[in-house]
This record gives sequence, structure tokens and C-alpha cells, in this order.
Amino acid sequence: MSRPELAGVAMWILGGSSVVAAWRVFRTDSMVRAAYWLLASFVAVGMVMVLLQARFLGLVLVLMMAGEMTIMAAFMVMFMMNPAGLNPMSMVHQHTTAKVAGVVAFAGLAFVGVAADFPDRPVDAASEPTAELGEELLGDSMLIFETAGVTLLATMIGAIAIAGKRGRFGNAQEGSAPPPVDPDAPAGPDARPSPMHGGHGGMHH
Amino acid sequence: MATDADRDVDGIDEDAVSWSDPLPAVLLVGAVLVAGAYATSVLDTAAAHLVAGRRLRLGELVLGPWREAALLAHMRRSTTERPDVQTWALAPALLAGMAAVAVATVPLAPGVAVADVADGIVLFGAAMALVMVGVYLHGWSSNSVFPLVGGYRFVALALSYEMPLALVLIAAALPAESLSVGAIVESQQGLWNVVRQPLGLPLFLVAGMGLASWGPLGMSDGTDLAGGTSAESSGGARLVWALARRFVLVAVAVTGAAVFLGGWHGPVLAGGLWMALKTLVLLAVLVGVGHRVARIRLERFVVVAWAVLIPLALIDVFVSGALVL
Amino acid sequence: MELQLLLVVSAALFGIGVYGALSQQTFVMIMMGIELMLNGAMLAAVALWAMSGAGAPKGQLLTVIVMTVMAVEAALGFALVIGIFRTRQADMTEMLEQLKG
Amino acid sequence: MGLLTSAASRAEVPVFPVVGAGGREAAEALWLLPGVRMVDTPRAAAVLVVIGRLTRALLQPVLLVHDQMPGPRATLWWPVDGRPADDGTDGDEGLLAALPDVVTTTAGDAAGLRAVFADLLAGRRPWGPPALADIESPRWRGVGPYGHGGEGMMGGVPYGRPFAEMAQDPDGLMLDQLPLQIGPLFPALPPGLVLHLGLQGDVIRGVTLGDNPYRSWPGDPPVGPLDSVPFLDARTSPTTVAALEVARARHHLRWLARTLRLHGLDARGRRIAALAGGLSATDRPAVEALARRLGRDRGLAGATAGVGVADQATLEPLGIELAGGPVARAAGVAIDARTDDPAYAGLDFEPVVHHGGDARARLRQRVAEAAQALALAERAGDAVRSPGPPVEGPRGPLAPGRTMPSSSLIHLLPTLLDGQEWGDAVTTVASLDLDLEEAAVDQSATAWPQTPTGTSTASTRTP
Amino acid sequence: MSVGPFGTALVVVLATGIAVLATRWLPRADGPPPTAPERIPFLGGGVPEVHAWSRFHIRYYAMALLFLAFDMEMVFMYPWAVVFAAEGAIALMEMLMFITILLLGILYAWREGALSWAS
Repeated sequence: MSRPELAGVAMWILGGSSVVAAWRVFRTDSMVRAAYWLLASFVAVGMVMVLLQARFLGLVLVLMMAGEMTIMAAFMVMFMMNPAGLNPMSMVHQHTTAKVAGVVAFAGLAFVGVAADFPDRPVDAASEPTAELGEELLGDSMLIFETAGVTLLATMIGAIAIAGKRGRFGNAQEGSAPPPVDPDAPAGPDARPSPMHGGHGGMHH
Repeated sequence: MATDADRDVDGIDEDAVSWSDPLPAVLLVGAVLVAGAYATSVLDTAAAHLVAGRRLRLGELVLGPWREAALLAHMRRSTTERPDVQTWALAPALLAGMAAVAVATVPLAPGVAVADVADGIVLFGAAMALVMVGVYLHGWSSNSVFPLVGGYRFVALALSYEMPLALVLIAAALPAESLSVGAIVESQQGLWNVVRQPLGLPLFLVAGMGLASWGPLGMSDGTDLAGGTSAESSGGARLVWALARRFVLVAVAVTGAAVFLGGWHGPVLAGGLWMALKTLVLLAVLVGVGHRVARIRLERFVVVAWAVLIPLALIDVFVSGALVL
Repeated sequence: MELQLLLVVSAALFGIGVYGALSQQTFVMIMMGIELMLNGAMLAAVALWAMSGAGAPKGQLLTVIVMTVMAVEAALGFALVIGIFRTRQADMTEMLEQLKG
Repeated sequence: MGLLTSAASRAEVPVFPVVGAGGREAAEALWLLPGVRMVDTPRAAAVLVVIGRLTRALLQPVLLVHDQMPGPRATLWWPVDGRPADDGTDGDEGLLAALPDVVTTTAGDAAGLRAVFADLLAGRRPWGPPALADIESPRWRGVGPYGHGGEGMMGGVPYGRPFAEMAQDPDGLMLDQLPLQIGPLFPALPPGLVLHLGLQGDVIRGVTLGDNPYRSWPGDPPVGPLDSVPFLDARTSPTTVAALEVARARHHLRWLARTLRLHGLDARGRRIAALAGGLSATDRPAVEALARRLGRDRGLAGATAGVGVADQATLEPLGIELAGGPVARAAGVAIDARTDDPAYAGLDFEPVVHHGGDARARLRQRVAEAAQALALAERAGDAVRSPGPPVEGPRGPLAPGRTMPSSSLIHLLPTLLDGQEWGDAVTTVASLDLDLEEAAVDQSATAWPQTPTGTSTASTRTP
Repeated sequence: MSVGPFGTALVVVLATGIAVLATRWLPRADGPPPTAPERIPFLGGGVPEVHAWSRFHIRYYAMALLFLAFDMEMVFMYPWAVVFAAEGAIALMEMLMFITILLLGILYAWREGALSWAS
């Protein structure tokens, strides 16, 4: 069995296993298993990418997703009851519409995938994809590279501001203090008018 | 579709015993891991006796690890009330597999490159990220309090050391102009990276110690958690977990030797011998520090890792980058 | 032939992601559905890059940007989940239906 | 299988020690025995060594720990200076008989231990049968869709245990809190310490002390002997100052050895334990060098700095601030019973004081006191101390009619441990150097024997 | 039959994993199956009242979110490292800018106390 056939068979197996893993994600009761079935699906997709000569992307996907899925598992266990699936876990709503939407999405995309004839321009095997990506990042798409950086900075600041308990403008539950009417009054958590309405509100009553 | 000429894309010629054939590769990597784990245990016992000032009998030193392994293999495999059996068995296998792939990416001797892929250090990074998954699963699976706390501690530790670990390897890849570990070893022909990038090796060893949860960064299996993630594993499961952790330590030592100590470069001895020597030196350093420095408080290490280690690693990257120009 | 296979697989991943995102009640499971959709999209992008895009670097860049989107989405998603859980003890969408005055 | 078992039988014996009443001294020796390895969890142990007298309250935990040992297991009992095996007053066979086939050997006998272990692995000795009956609460079998005892998503007793209840935490999140009883035999805590605590994630919420397992009820043999026996005798019979001070230094070094083992430094702890074993006044330079090295040890300093701060305000309500003792002196209280003891008048004795009151200050305090004690022992020569004034024990002053230091120190735990991370809590408890037996003396109906030579003249004592 | 470096790496991983899993069926002196008390988790002699699996409060969630965003920095740095020598000083400048932007995020997190664990 020569290399290309082996690669073809491997692609079938990996593609199939990523779909089965994705299906298992919503079928298991245990949250940690759900997160790691999703990781298995990502690892299978990563290996398919490696087979498609996009070696760097496949490996980096696995690197990223291992960390992300562990954090996802930790968050799920933190917030959801019955985290280990000891009781049957089926928290679903609008089930039929979801199934229909899923099948329609699959059918539509699969039809496009099969019916359309895409030009047959395979990537030449001797190319250095990682180096090309590097030149691309530093050359034409340098702007995208830097905006990605700024986006990540915004994400960091936003995530910490939202998730944090004690912000500079008072604790998360106490609701943020609206700006005082006269500008020279001291702003911030200590300038707390009478219990206000709206805003987070939730924890006050 | 793909061209059917059976051209070997990565340019490794088919010599007599090509180490990249599956069977010899598995045997070689297995041999390196088991020998490394044995050497780690022997060094650990020797360091313990040295620091404790106890008399060291050679027979006990050489046969000690084998006897302890035989004892654990002989003991029965007990379990807890409602564990997650599959993930409990998967965790050590995942750790051992990732340590194996990390060793496979490293060229162990001039011609011997098991799986020297073009993106070697990215594969090492991916493998080490999955090590975190393995240890967390090992803590989670036994449905017992202390392993769970040990598992969560390791996730915090892993999220802190992963950045410096990867950045330091990137710094080593700059002069080599390639992410392949073989190319990095080639680039250290005259000048080893430990000299060219002094910050590299210490940061790598700190992150590596956290990875194998060894010594001062031994958060996942600490004595204050009655054994941490392995508090409930017994018999064969305990043996396999101890082996897997030593395999990860060996993977760290082998990669450190290749990336920072010039790999198989060396004046007189054969390449493979240099590689073994350097790995043993790094293992001795890792084990020695484990017996000298107390376990660090995790909350302090997280702040130090993010506020000190990452900036240091970035300085290391940019300084070595500037040097390459 | 392989391109069709890969596009069908990515369509399947996308379909399961849509099903998951719409059917699940808890926020984190909805995020897993979204991640699956992005996973399908990324597989399709790489398949087309490799098979009919002649390895254009922009194809790889698109995949890296999709990865960035996944990271940003996950980070902000979890931040919102924590924020909501802290103020409302709600980890399911149902609990948020009535906006308290 | 012959090769495997023959190699296994020559391995170091994995031992899980159970410290019964009076067994503290022998447990120190167990750590240093050749060919023996102390393990942190019974899952890794092959031999369960019960040292000293098995009290009534220790029986159930010991049976459970015995059953948690996996494979080939044996139980060994090390009697302590001829004391009765256990509280066995109910019927003829004692409590120890509840443990399957116990082997009795003399304390500290490594050969006997290895012989039992070799028989065990060679098959000449059968594995210890389970001590507790194999009864499983059937109430959950067959209930619920999987037959797992749960109904719906939150209810029921899936697989025999309910889920934890939720509790508010200062971080503003309502999350589960596990109600736990960390039993008397947890290796990282002092032997016999029982803590009922809520664990939310890895943070302790709300600690209450369990009852003391070493407490002896009317009709039981008295508590003890305690590891502070030389100081207890010094109150009634004249003893040389040098003997007292060397005993104090040995006590502090043994504490230091156990604490280093908890911080992951088993080898360094073993070296100090060996030094403490054969300690004499001539070891003063070695101990002073050790004190300097520990002062510079940044790793240990980092692990203990700011952990478990017990300043004068927290000590005061428990009377520790008035009494003195290393914990108080580490918080800046310069009270030491030896200052107004005539025997120490000529030795220009100055109480060592540290500030901060955290685990690091206590560590430095005890090591400095050990070095100072040896210096005093050298200077004192063979001066004899006459009984009368209160004796400064290694944990605090010892005087008749006054509570033992440990029983007031132990009440620090609920205030110190609340809100602490588990690792810090273990460091804090270790830094207080608690001895549950010493605390049991105040609660016991009968006191420890006045004279150490075994002729127990039990004198009643109001608890 | 050479399957290329990645094929070999995959074979090595699977072989090691299967070897570790296979140790479960090694011949060993197996006693009777563990009884109910033998399966009780170890709490130092105490019996647990609830399952250990519960909503575990990870107090470092802010640092986890920071990790998610900062992890992407590595993805951009790998290709940069490959072409760095060829591109010269401009590459150094660009990556320096990218990194300072992200270090601002860490600085913010440090000042906001996101790195120190929630109480």
C-alpha cells in the first residue's frame, strides 16, 4: 500500500472518528467526558490537517485545543450540577427544531461540497507551508497580524473586567455606581446614592 | 490527486536500518524511555541517600527501582466507589504516549532521527499540552477529594508554565531558522544554545519540572495531599503512573539536551553517547533540585510565572533574535 | 474525491455544532456547539486550501484567524458565564428569561 | 511469577504507620529503619504498623485504613514499654483482635517487619482478610433509570452517596461545599487530629475539632507516656539542666524533620531526624550551622512566609499569649518559664523571640531554640535543677493544675484554618507542633503515670 | 515501509499508549474483588458523606481566561520564528510591537489582581 493510498485511508478514518467524537459530545452524561470528546474531535481534525500538508496548523490546533478543552471542562464542572454524569444529564430544549436545523445545515453544506466542482490545484508537496505563513504574516497581512494582537488585548481586558469580582468600580454584585449628578462629587464605589433601580439590580432585592 | 510517485518528501534516505520505520522506532523510543526512567529512579535514590547522609549500598541502588516496580506490579489493583474507570486507565497511557512522541522528535544520534518532523517543537508543545489533560484526568477519575484537588492544582500549574516552555524553544529555533529539533541541533554546530542563550536552559528546566510535577513544583502528587492524584491508585495503576511521570521527566531532559546542550555534538565521543551523557546530567540536575528545594506555594508560583518567567522568556527570544541578525 | 469527503465531514461537524448550540440549555454546552461549528469551518478551509487553493498562504492565515476567533469566543464566553453566575446563579438559559426590573 | 515475587520480597517495605497512645517515640524510629519506606496513603502500603496502645476511638479508622490497603497486606503491632495492647476491657479479646491476624514484634524491630513482609509475598502468610463487613447500603441499587440510585438530574443517592450541597463563598459564587471528616490517621496532619471541615474547591470553610481519639475513659489505662516525659518528671524530681535542654533540642529537631518531609524534602528531613536521634551537647555547632542554612533557605521561607499568622491578638483569648511557648515567642511575646528559674540564673539565659507569628517565624523560632538549648546544655555542665518552679516544656510551660500547651494550641485551628487553601492549612497545622495525646491528658479521667518507670500510680485528676 | 515522520510519531504514540494500557492484564497475584469498605476513598480514616465530584471552585479562573487569550501569541510566534532570519530587523520590530501589546494585557491582569487567586 503506497503512501498516498495510506493517506487516503487515514483521512477516511480520522474524518469519521472526528464526526463520531463530535456526536458523542452531546450524548455523554459526564461533562468532563463531553469536553474531552470534543478534544478528541479536534485532535482528529488536527491530524487530518497534518495529512493535508498543513502540518503547522494541525499541531497548533491540538496545542491550543488541549488547553482550551481542559479549561472548558473545569468551567463546566464548576457551574453545572451533576458534573460527572452520575445521574442522567439531558438538559435540552427545542429539541426537534435543533435536530431539523442541524440536518438542514448538514444537508445544505454537504450538497454544496459534493455538487460544486472545485478547481483541482493541490498544494505542491515540496513547499514550506510554515515559512509561507510566516512571510504572509510579516508581509502582506501584517495589518491583520497586528489587529489580531489588539483584539487579543481587548479580549484579555474584557474577560478580566467581566469575570472579576472586585473591580475598581465596586464589586460585581453591588452593581456599578452611576455617575453622580454634580461633576465634582467623588465618583466610584463610595459615592453610592440611594439603592438605585435597573443596572445589575438583581442582587439588591 | 496526490502525486503517486513514492517520493519521500522529508528527504530521509532509506539506509539499512531506517529508524523512521515503525517497528525500530517504537523499540528505540521505548528503550530510551525505560532506560531514562530507570536512570531517574537510580539518581533519585542516590540523591536521597546523599542528602540524608545514609550509606549507599550498590546492590540496593542498582536493583532498588526494579524491586519496587516488581512489588507494585505484584500488588492488587484496588479501586474507589464510583470512579471513571476508562479515563483512569487512559491518563497514564496519554502521559506515556506524549512523552514518547516528545522523545521521537529528538535526533538521538547523527543518523538516528525517529520522527524529526519539520515542526518538531510545535509537536513537543502539543504533546506537553496534552500532558496537562492526562494529569487532570488522573486526578478527576478516582472520585476522591485529594486526587481532585491535586488535579486542579496541576491545571493551574500547567497554565502557568506552558508559555515560558514554548517561548524558550522558539528562541532556540531562531538561529536554526526552522522549527525542527534536528535543525536546532544542527545550528548548534560550533556554539551551544546554553552559551548563546543563557536564559534558555534555566527557564526550560523550571517549566520542565512543573511539567513532570517534580521537586519544588510537585503540585499534583504532593505529600500534603497524601499523594495527590495518585492517592487512590494502587498496584499496577500506581506503577504505571510513576513510570509515566518519569517518562515525562526523561522527555524534558532529552529535549533540553538536544535544544540547549548541542544534542549529539561533542568533541571525542560518539554522538549517541554525548546525547546520553547530557540527558543524564539534566536528569541529575532536575532530581537534585527536587531534594534540595521545598515545594513552592502554587499561588506564588502562578504570579511569578506570569509576571517574571514570561517576560524573561520574551527577553530571551528578542535578545537571541537580535543576535541572529 | 478526498475533497468531497473532507467537505462532507466538515459539513457533518458543522451540523452537529448547530444541533448542539440550539439544543443545549447550559451556556458552556452552547459554547461547545459553537466551537464545533468553528472546527467544521476550519477543516473546510484547510481542505480547500490544500486541494484547490494551491496552498495560497492566505488560506493558512484564514485558519489562524479562525483559531483566534475560537480563543476570543471561548475567553469572553467563559467570562460572561462567570459574570452571570455570580449575579444570577443561573447556568441555564431558562433562568435568564425574565429581566428583573 | 517466581522472579517477580522474589524481587518484590527484597524491595523496601511500604509501611503505613498508625500512632496509638504512647507510640510517638517509636513512630520517629520507624522512619529511620533500614529497608522500610513510609508511604503517604494506605493504597501504596503492604504493612500496617500499629504503634503503642490502640484506643477505643482509633479502632474504626484503623479498620477502615487496613481495608484500604490493596494487595498483600499484614498488620503489625509494636507494644510500647509493656503497656496493655489496647483498651480491651469489654469481654476477653481486646480491640486489637478486631484486626485480622496481628503479628506482635518489639518496637523498632526492622528484621521482624521484613520477615513478615517476605512471608507475605512468598505466600507463606495469607493476605490479611478485610476487617470490615462487605455490606453496601442497598438503598440505591435499582433506583433510577440506570439503577444507580439517582432520580432526575440532581436527586437521589447515585451509587450510594448524595451530591454536595451548595454554599455561598466570598468570591460571590454559590458552589458546592463538601462536608468532610479528615480522620485521625491522615499522614499530613498530627496523629489523632480529627477535623470536621467544609471543603469548597481547595479552600477550607468552617473547621470544628473532632473529639480526641487518645482520650482515655474511666477504666481505660491512662494516657501516655508522652514525648515530653523528661519535662514532666522535672516537675517532681530533680534533673540535670543539660538533660532537659538536650531533650528540648531533640524535640525541636524531630519536629523540623517531620515538617521538612511535609514540604517535600524527605531526604533532608531524614538527615535531621538521624541527627536528633543521637543528639548530645557536642552537636551544638552542627545545629547552629543547620539554623543558619535554614535561615538562608529561600525555598522553605517562601513556602511558609505569611501562612497561618497567629499574632498576639489571636493568641490572647486562648491564654497562650500569657503562657508563652514557642508559638507565642514566634509572635513576639518574650515569656519563658526559664527566665525566673534559679537553675538557669547563672547561664545568662535570654528567651529567643521572633516576630510575625507566621509559619516561617515559628520554624526559625524552634530551630533557634534548639541551638540555644544545646548551648545552655554545654554551659550548664552537670548543674541540677530542683523541682518547684514551672518547667518550660518544648511546647510551652508545664505546671500541675495548668492545662497542657497542646490543648490550648489546638483551639487555634478553627480560627487559623478557616478560608485557607488546603496546602497552607497543612503547613499551618504542622507549624503549631500539636500532640493530641498531650491534649488528651486534660480531658482524660486518669493522668499519665507520675514516674516514668512503668509503675503507674494513677492519680485522679479533674479534667 | 516508511510512513514518513508523522506516521512514525503516530505509531510511537499508539504503541506506547497500548503498551501502558496492556499492563492492566499482566499476570499478577489477584486477590478477591475489593469489598465495599475497601473501595471507600481515603480521607485518613474518615468516611466521605458525599461524592467528591462536585462544583469545584477553581479560584484561578481569571488566569485561565488570560491564558486562553495569551495562548494565541504562541501561534503567531512559531511562523515568525521560521522566517525571522530571512526577514531581518523588520520582523523583530513587528513582533516586538505584537508582544508589547500582549504584555499590556498581562500588566493589566496583574494590576487588577487577576493573577492572584480569588478568595
